[in-house]
Amino acid sequence: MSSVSVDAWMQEASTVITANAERLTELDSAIGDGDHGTNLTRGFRAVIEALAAAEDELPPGRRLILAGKTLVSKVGGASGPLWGTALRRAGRSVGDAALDGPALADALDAALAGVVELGSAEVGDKTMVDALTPATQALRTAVEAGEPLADAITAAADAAAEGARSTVPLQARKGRASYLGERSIGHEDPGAASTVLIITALGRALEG
Amino acid sequence: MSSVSVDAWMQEASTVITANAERLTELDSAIGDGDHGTNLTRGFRAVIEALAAAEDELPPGRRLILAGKTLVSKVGGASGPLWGTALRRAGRSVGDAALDGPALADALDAALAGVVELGSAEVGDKTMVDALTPATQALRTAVEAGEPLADAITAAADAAAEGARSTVPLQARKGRASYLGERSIGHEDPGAASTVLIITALGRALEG
Amino acid sequence: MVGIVVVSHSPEIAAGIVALAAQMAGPDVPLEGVGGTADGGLGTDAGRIEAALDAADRGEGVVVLGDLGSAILTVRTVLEDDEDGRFRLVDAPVVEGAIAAAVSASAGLSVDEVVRAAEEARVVPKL
Amino acid sequence: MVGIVVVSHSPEIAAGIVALAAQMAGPDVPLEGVGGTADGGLGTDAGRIEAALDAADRGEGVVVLGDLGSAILTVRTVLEDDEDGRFRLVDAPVVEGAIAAAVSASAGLSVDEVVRAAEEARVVPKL
Ligand SMILES: Nc1ncnc2c1ncn2[C@@H]1O[C@H](COP(=O)(O)OP(=O)(O)O)[C@@H](O)[C@H]1O
Ligand SMILES: Nc1ncnc2c1ncn2[C@@H]1O[C@H](COP(=O)(O)OP(=O)(O)O)[C@@H](O)[C@H]1O
Ligand SMILES: [Mg+2]
Ligand SMILES: [Mg+2]
Ligand SMILES: [Mg+2]
Ligand SMILES: [Mg+2]
Repeated sequence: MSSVSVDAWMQEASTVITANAERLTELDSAIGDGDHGTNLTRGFRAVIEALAAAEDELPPGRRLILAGKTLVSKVGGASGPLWGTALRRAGRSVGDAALDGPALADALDAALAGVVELGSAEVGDKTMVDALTPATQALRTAVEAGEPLADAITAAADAAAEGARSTVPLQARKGRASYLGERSIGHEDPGAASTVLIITALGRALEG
Repeated sequence: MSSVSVDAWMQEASTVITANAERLTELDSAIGDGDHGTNLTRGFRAVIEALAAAEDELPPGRRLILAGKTLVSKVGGASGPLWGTALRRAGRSVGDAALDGPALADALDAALAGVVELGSAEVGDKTMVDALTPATQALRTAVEAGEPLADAITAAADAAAEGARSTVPLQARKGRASYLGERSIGHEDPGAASTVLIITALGRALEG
Repeated sequence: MVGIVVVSHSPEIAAGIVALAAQMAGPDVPLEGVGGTADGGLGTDAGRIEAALDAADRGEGVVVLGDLGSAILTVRTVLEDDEDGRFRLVDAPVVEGAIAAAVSASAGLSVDEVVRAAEEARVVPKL
Repeated sequence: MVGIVVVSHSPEIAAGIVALAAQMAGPDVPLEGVGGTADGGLGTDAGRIEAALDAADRGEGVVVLGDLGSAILTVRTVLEDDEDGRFRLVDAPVVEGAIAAAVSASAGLSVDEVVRAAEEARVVPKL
């Protein structure tokens, strides 16, 4: 049965975020402070370094927790504590087990719960929660229907993309963009856009 | 009939405040930021300079307005706008007339009204209003009873001193000291203490 | 566009608020910060406040915020001679109110709406 | 004595608040300000926040204030592992709340009372 490699996931996430940094920053310039691409690029690069320096035997759950802590300490914007918490909670959920379909479904649930607990955003508030929520649901549905993990991840990534698009007409009610009031309408939320990339990266981190 | 010379009043106020600066600052250190003595010393020195530079023909009211403006621009604490407003309002009340008993009674009324309008303090809030209010009342009563201006001013100064003493057991409800809550109890209000000095200085500024 | 003036006892607080509010509101909002006494201590300076009010005034009104009561007193005194209501002193939290005001001003809102946004900052939760 | 930590996106705001609050509260209150990202930009720095929390902790509790939502998020994340409730994050206006908290702490009030003083700063009028 196939599973996700934490290091490969983080590596793929770093690559795709770096490649899309400019677009993320542009989205954040429209309704925020224009640092989202830089924030996550810096953060995931530091994650890669931290994982490379970690012991090879460190189990998947601990690798995710290390990644989360690194994001918290290296990202000076909201996405640092949010993704940091998401990965730490995912790591605690995974423990020493392999990140196979059911484990990944549980891990994403835990990640989402952590993000919501920390930031109190609901679906429709125009945040990363609008992408992470449908992604999590789609992955669980596909896994429980017995679909191959690769297909489940594709379904999750599609759902995330759909969720990110759905933020365009919304007015932001959480985060910096909420200060803009109605002026936040008409723009895609940068945190939702990066969530699509991070979920998509899962699909390129499959092994076995 | 005797009257108060604006220049002499300001000169006497400056002298007595400079002589008492340390005590005022100590009072302000107990329940404020310890700058009241310095604030008023600097302010009244600048007033003296401004009046010395003014044309000799400038009438009393205009001299008071100039003094008030100078306090506003030179004092970076609450007493600057408060005494600045007091003197400006007094000056508007006096106009081109001499500062005889009735004019001084009207001028102090106007000054007090200006202070209250600006700072919204009532008697009992532990501010300069606790000294200026009884002083104003005592002066008017004495003037209306036909007492000599020198005696009326002595009555006003005594009433101010009594008012200042009455602030000791109070809890501050306006100004910086109000942040201290109950810790402001047991100290004399510095602005009430300096008000005593400024009213007392009137008595050494009599002419005619 | 409505202008914003921030008056603090501290030069650092005034400068920091202007930097943060400008980042949120963009470069178009006239945004002036004045902090400290003329000699650099903690307090206010009526002369620089007056200059800041003029600098922020583009003819559509200026919203003024202060940090402590004595900053409010100084601003009120400076504004005593302004009777046409161009300058609007609001009693709002200075950091949160200034950001809300600057963002509202940048959206082209009227001075009444900018005043309201600053005042509402008192009750807006941070999360 | 209860300690106070101020977390701002701006190093200047954090430093200015500490200076102003120290002037009001006197030298005895443990008062730490942290502002800006590790490279000096506008944002937060979890590492320095953690150090500030430790520095302000005298064993009687620490009250923490942040300027914007993302400062609150970072503090909450840093505090995730602190389960004994020594550190109390309050949702209060950052300048006004920090001053009220510092003054209350200097009066020897308990951490609950200092939290309350900071929260009440939302509704205290400035005049
Ligand atoms: N309270 C919150 N809950 C969930 N997501 C949030 C919250 N606040 C902000 N975000 C997400 O964070 C993104 C912004 O991240 P980033 O630009 O890195 O941080 P900052 O806004 O501090 O500069 C937003 O687009 C949004 O998706
Ligand atoms: N709102 C107010 N109304 C009347 N008097 C006030 C008010 N606020 C402060 N004061 C007076 O000002 C005095 C403090 O003056 P000062 O020390 O020069 O200013 P600051 O408090 O700004 O340092 C107080 O002792 C009080 O008498
Ligand atoms: Mg951003
Ligand atoms: Mg940012
Ligand atoms: Mg003082
Ligand atoms: Mg002062």
